[in-house]
Amino acid sequence: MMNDSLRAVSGQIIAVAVALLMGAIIILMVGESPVRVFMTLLRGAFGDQAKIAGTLLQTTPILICGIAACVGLRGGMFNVGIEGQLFLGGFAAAWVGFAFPLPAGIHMLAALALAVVAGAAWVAIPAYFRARYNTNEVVSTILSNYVAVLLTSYFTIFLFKRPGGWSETPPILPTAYLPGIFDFSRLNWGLVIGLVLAIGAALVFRYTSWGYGVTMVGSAPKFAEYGGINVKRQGFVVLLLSGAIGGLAGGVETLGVHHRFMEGFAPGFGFDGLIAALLANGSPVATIFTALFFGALRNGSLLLEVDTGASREIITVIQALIILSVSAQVLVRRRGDSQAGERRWKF
Amino acid sequence: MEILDKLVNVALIAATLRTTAPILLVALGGSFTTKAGIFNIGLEGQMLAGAFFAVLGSIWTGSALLGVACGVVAALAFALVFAVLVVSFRANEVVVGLALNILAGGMTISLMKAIFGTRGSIVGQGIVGLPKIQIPGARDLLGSWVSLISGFTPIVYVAFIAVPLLVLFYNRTRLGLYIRVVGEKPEAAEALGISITRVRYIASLLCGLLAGLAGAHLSLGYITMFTENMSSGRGFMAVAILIFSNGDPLKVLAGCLLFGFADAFSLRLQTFGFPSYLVLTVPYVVALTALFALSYRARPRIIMETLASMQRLLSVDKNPGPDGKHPS
Amino acid sequence: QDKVSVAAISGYFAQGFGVSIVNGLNKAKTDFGIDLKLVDTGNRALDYEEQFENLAKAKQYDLIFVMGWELVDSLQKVSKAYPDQRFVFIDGVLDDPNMIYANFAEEQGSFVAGALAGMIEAKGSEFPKIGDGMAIGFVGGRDIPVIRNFLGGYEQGAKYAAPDVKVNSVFAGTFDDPAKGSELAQALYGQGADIVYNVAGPTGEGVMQASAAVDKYSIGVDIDMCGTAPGNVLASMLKRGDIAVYTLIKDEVEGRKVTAGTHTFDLASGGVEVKVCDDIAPTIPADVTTKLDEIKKAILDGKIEIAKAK
Amino acid sequence: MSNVPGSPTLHNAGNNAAGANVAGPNVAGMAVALTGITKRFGAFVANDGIDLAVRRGEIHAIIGENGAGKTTLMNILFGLLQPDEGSIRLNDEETVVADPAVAIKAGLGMVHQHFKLVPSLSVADNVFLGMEIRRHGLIDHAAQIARTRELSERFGLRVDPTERVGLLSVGIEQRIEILKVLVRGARTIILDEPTAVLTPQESRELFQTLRSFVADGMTVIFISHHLEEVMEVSDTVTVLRNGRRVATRPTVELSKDELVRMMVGREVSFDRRPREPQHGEVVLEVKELWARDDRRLPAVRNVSFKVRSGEVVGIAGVAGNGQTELAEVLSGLRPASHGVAQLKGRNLATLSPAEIREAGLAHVPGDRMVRGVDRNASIAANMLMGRQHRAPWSSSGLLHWNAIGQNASKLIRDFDIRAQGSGDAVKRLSGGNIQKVVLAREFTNGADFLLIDQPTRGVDIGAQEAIHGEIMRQRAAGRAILLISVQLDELAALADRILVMFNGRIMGEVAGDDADEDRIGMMMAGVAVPEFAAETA
Ligand SMILES: Nc1ncnc2c1ncn2[C@@H]1O[C@H](COP(=O)(O)OP(=O)(O)OP(=O)(O)O)[C@@H](O)[C@H]1O
Ligand SMILES: Nc1ncnc2c1ncn2[C@@H]1O[C@H](COP(=O)(O)OP(=O)(O)OP(=O)(O)O)[C@@H](O)[C@H]1O
Ligand SMILES: [Mg+2]
Ligand SMILES: [Mg+2]
Repeated sequence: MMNDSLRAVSGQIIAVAVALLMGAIIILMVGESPVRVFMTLLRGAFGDQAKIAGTLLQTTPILICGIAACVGLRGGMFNVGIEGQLFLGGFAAAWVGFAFPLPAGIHMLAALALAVVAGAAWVAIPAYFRARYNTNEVVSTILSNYVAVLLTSYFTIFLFKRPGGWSETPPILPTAYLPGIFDFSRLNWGLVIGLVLAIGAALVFRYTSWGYGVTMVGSAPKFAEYGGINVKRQGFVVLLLSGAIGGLAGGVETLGVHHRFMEGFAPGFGFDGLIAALLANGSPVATIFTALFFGALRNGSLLLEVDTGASREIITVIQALIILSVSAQVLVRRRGDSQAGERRWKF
Repeated sequence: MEILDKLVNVALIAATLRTTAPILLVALGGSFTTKAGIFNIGLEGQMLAGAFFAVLGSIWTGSALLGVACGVVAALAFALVFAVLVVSFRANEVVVGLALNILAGGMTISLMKAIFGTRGSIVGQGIVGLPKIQIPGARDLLGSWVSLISGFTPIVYVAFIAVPLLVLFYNRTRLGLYIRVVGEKPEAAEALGISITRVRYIASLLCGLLAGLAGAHLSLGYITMFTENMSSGRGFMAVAILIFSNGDPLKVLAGCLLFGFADAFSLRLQTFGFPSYLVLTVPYVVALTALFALSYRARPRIIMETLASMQRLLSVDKNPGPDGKHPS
Repeated sequence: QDKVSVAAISGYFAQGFGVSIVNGLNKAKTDFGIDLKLVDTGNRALDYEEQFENLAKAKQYDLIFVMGWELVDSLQKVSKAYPDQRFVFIDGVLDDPNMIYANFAEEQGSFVAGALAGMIEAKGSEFPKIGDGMAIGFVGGRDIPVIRNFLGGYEQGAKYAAPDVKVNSVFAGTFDDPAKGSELAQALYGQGADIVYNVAGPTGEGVMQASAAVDKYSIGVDIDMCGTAPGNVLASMLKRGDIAVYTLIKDEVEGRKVTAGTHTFDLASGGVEVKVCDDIAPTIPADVTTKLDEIKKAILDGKIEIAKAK
Repeated sequence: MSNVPGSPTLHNAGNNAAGANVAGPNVAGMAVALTGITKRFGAFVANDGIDLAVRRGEIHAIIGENGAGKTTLMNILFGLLQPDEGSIRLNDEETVVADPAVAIKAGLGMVHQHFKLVPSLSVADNVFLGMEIRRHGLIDHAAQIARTRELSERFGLRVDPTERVGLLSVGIEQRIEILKVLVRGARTIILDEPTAVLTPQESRELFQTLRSFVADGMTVIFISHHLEEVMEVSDTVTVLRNGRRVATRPTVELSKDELVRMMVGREVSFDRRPREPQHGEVVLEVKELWARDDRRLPAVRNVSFKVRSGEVVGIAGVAGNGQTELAEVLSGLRPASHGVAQLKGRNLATLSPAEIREAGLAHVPGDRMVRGVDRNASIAANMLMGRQHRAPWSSSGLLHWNAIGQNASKLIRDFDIRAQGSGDAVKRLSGGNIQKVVLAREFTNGADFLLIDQPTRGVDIGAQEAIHGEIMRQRAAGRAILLISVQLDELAALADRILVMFNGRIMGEVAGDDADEDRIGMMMAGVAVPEFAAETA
């Protein structure tokens, strides 16, 4: 056991190293010094207190979206619609935040609650059709992303636009703010929410009867059905939960960082989260680390553009290379294995 | 009535054909991987790479055709990486596909910056676009309907001609048959000495070929320029169509036409004052509705099943049971 | 004074107006040998503040040009935290008194463009390639206030100069999809519009190419687009970001420190202008030219009030 | 280990431990000769230096317990696996069987334990898959259909070449598999447990076919757990145990008992069990039950019967005649379209699968790999299924993994499951041991009604004995048992009464004591046998 996981971890590390090496070659090719680029990245990600907080700030939405993805994956559901749920959750939280004055604390909780509800509601139709008619949820959630983004744009610009200025809603009331953790950073309790969710999810999956059922539904649905688990309902619930967490991610961003909803404010977090979860092989705890890794890369890249001549897209390229080489798992997989074997996720 | 005339006319159909072509091409590409049992969510990236390198090639060689070739080669390179990782290393195809999409986005921008010194778009700069094909005599034959068959860039024709060719390919050629078998029942292929690896590589590369063509069409045919992320979700749309068509060329065509029509139609709706953001959701909502409706329809239907069971009862034994009367 | 150092930050350097700003910055760099840093914000709101801080903390930039309304919030926060850092906000005026504003009157230019298009459309078949649709078109990128401002000016101009001509407007919902721009423009042309004005970045390129494909007219925006479809581009509404940044940097280099306040770039200062394409100009009827000059003058004199979109 | 001098050919190959000890008068050479084949999966040695020689023109049976390494050895021979050590000679030629293509070229054909047909293709397309007939570069479907028809007539393997395989029964699928092998010009045919899914009649037909093959000079290697079959049809038997070859002998020299002893290393009795008639109260009552299959066609038709406590009711029938659907209805996985099934007086139609389990059902599913286990989960997690809400395994929604693990370890001991521990993934176990995991879970959850579907399919004889013993113990403990099996000997050995199903109907009932294979076989084939049919009417 120990040996296996050790091999897996060292496999990951070597894979990352291989990707960084390839990245270095590319950096050389665009005429920059890899050493300088990587040092700047490190400095940008962990250089000082503020930078570390910035990295954690970047990590937060990726982590929460990652947990949303994990929950779905555990129950055999591929929620590619986290992006859309995040947008709707973000908008819903903002709406409660600016339109309904409530006492402090309660206001924030109400806003988060509506974000959760919005996320869950947005995935409800795909989830229903998946559970009832086995409609592929990958497609329906991908497509509903586009609708969600356009819809929130519509709400923002046509219904709730803040007078003057950019396409955004009016600012939310301070009573709905998610409190910050440090005064030198926008880092807020969203990170804690993310960590609690991750550990909570891991515990629930491992130590509760319900979690056992969900895991079985995900890995062997016919067996679960045979064992008396209501597979359809469980699938529906899992997608709904995943969507709810996706919505929460949006709520956290709105209440913790932006304090208003901006049209198109966070493209790609849903996908980042999904990839973080997939690289972590669906494990919520491992997702903490993959999300942190992505967060650090992103935050580091912000300094990169200022301090070196390299463009941030280089980091996108390196990030993609890392994902590719980790996914290849060059070391831990045996090559001669039959191709006929089952795959973990099949469509 | 006048509104309807303004909405539904030959121009709309021509527009539908134009909007359909790129999605159709990339979806037909994806048909190879879908049939071979690979879920290829990386179509978007292959298409984008194809579009970018087609423009590069066109600038460098001064020839639209060589440009297209460059685009195809680039998409093939992406497809090859995809195949190596997914087929040989058995990496998760969703992770690899998404990562290749990210890579294509980052790489085209980085290269654009490195080569042209700017981000954003490449316009002019000596890009040679594909010519429009005017079919001789078509106007005399068809009158105002001529715009339905004449005046498109060559790759549009390629896209539509590819549909029957693919039908033939899957039904009558060996490779097509193997691709289907490998996707449907890999154990069967393996047991017969059909190399799953090889077939999946070939399917991935064929997919790259068409995705590259689709990309090249976007940047040299549909319009003549490259811009960041110009594939604009068409690859994802193709993936959606692939899932509900299961990669069957005719169903792919139907799905793409539906989508292209919704797109073209909704663009026209805007001129009647509907808010753009809502109108723009139309194609996606149409696709979603189709998806849900199709799966709803696939649900067991009482009439069909009763008919079938009665038929079987009649053919198997003489005394029909209560089935006809008690459909569950 | 030692070398002037300038940074510019935006998510739109890739698109029309951004391109013209980059052109101005580069020209300043060649002419004055300044230090220049371009930072692309990308499109994630979460990143902006960090990027501003990274620039401000470097403490090396005399001026930081900022373009894009979505950056306003972060900009205001950071400028409060770094009061010594001078920021130039391009394309708008905020309520922060410590900031430098470079404001453009795109509605004025669009008004003129609308008037031109309207009058030519009203000519009907007297003018080559014009049909009897009595309509002109507009393709916007996303439906956001800045773009609405263009549309507003365009509509008012058309109404002013040619009351019978209808304006059909559509939005692509994205700045990155030229294919969609092309389809939108073709839809407009199909519905009788003969001249389409685009304010849609790369999406708008598709509009220009569509005008060539169906042999109608288009009007470019931000930069001179007459070359993209010769013979089919009527004019370009230039929004001279290049002039704005160049002038400000020039002042700075020549020792006139740019101070807080609003610098307006409008018809009067040449910050916006409508340039009729050279190949078209000779064919424009004299009455149109005359009327156009009158309109420009009326705007300059303040006789024409152009309502701004909110 | 039998130490018999090797055949001359093998001797020449430098190996004198090989076991071809049958010196027939016309030995022209060996169709197949494996030498020192070793295959390891991780630390586990599935094949340990196996030598095997198969004479041309013989039927060579390979027997052995579950997990003895039979399938592995055949997969190596056919190029589906690569041996870690050892060499292969095909038709007296040293061959590296790098992949099945090499094997096929050398005249080998394999009919796999699990059929490898493509459901969406026609019979003809399946037969010619991999060697399509083409004209002008395109597949010539008409020619393929004609050729398939011709072949099927020549070898007496009746099939309709134009049908889609997905719609056909298992017996026909097997014919197609054999046709596939023949059309490739195979001279040596390997069959892995060919009769596991066939009726006695179908099996007999198969054996006739195999006989005609060897009469044609072809060679047959087949794996089976049915010793009667082996005795009846084979010329030579090779016995594997724990990955090693124990013996290779001419069948005529062997008795069934000897075979069993060699296989398991001890005696096994397979006789009818002594039993007292029981007359407990009715636990399960099924009245005029109808149900549909996945294609929504009636699969269970007007079925009525009762099962009392302390009674084993057997259901005989060829696979695919409604038994699976019946079992699914009884376990709540499939709705009945008409009629009622009552478990201890409660109508099953009103209960969810979980509630039916609560009400007292234990279910050993026929499709154990899909329904019975999660292959990737541990043994402990598999044994938890169905009781994850019950003490002592959980309380107030929380699982107690300690208790779960201890229970699993105990069951592993009690049921003699060959595994390293309760944390082992089920997929590492052999087929028979996986079945024991299922049985252990289901037999120990205290249910009054046991629904047992194919308990020993593909299970070796030693394990069969253990499983049969366990079923009889459950009977003695007063459980009501519905035993569905395609193996008549099993039903005869265990059941008090046997119901025969055909095409969804119960064709008749026989008392277990006077089960007559031929009669039951006829009913299984749909021939009404008046005197029996009368009983249920
Ligand atoms: N065993 C195999 N495994 C995988 N792919 C195969 C196998 N045999 C053939 N193919 C593929 O099927 C296609 C046809 O192969 P074949 O070797 O029959 O070529 P061919 O006879 O030249 O065919 P054609 O007549 O179409 O040119 C090729 O693309 C080949 O890669
Ligand atoms: N791919 C594999 N990885 C690990 N272990 C394996 C693999 N394939 C087979 N084994 C193990 O090798 C042993 C032999 O398996 P094999 O399938 O050859 O047995 P068998 O004799 O055919 O048994 P049965 O009668 O149950 O089919 C078993 O213990 C099995 O668990
Ligand atoms: Mg076996
Ligand atoms: Mg077996």
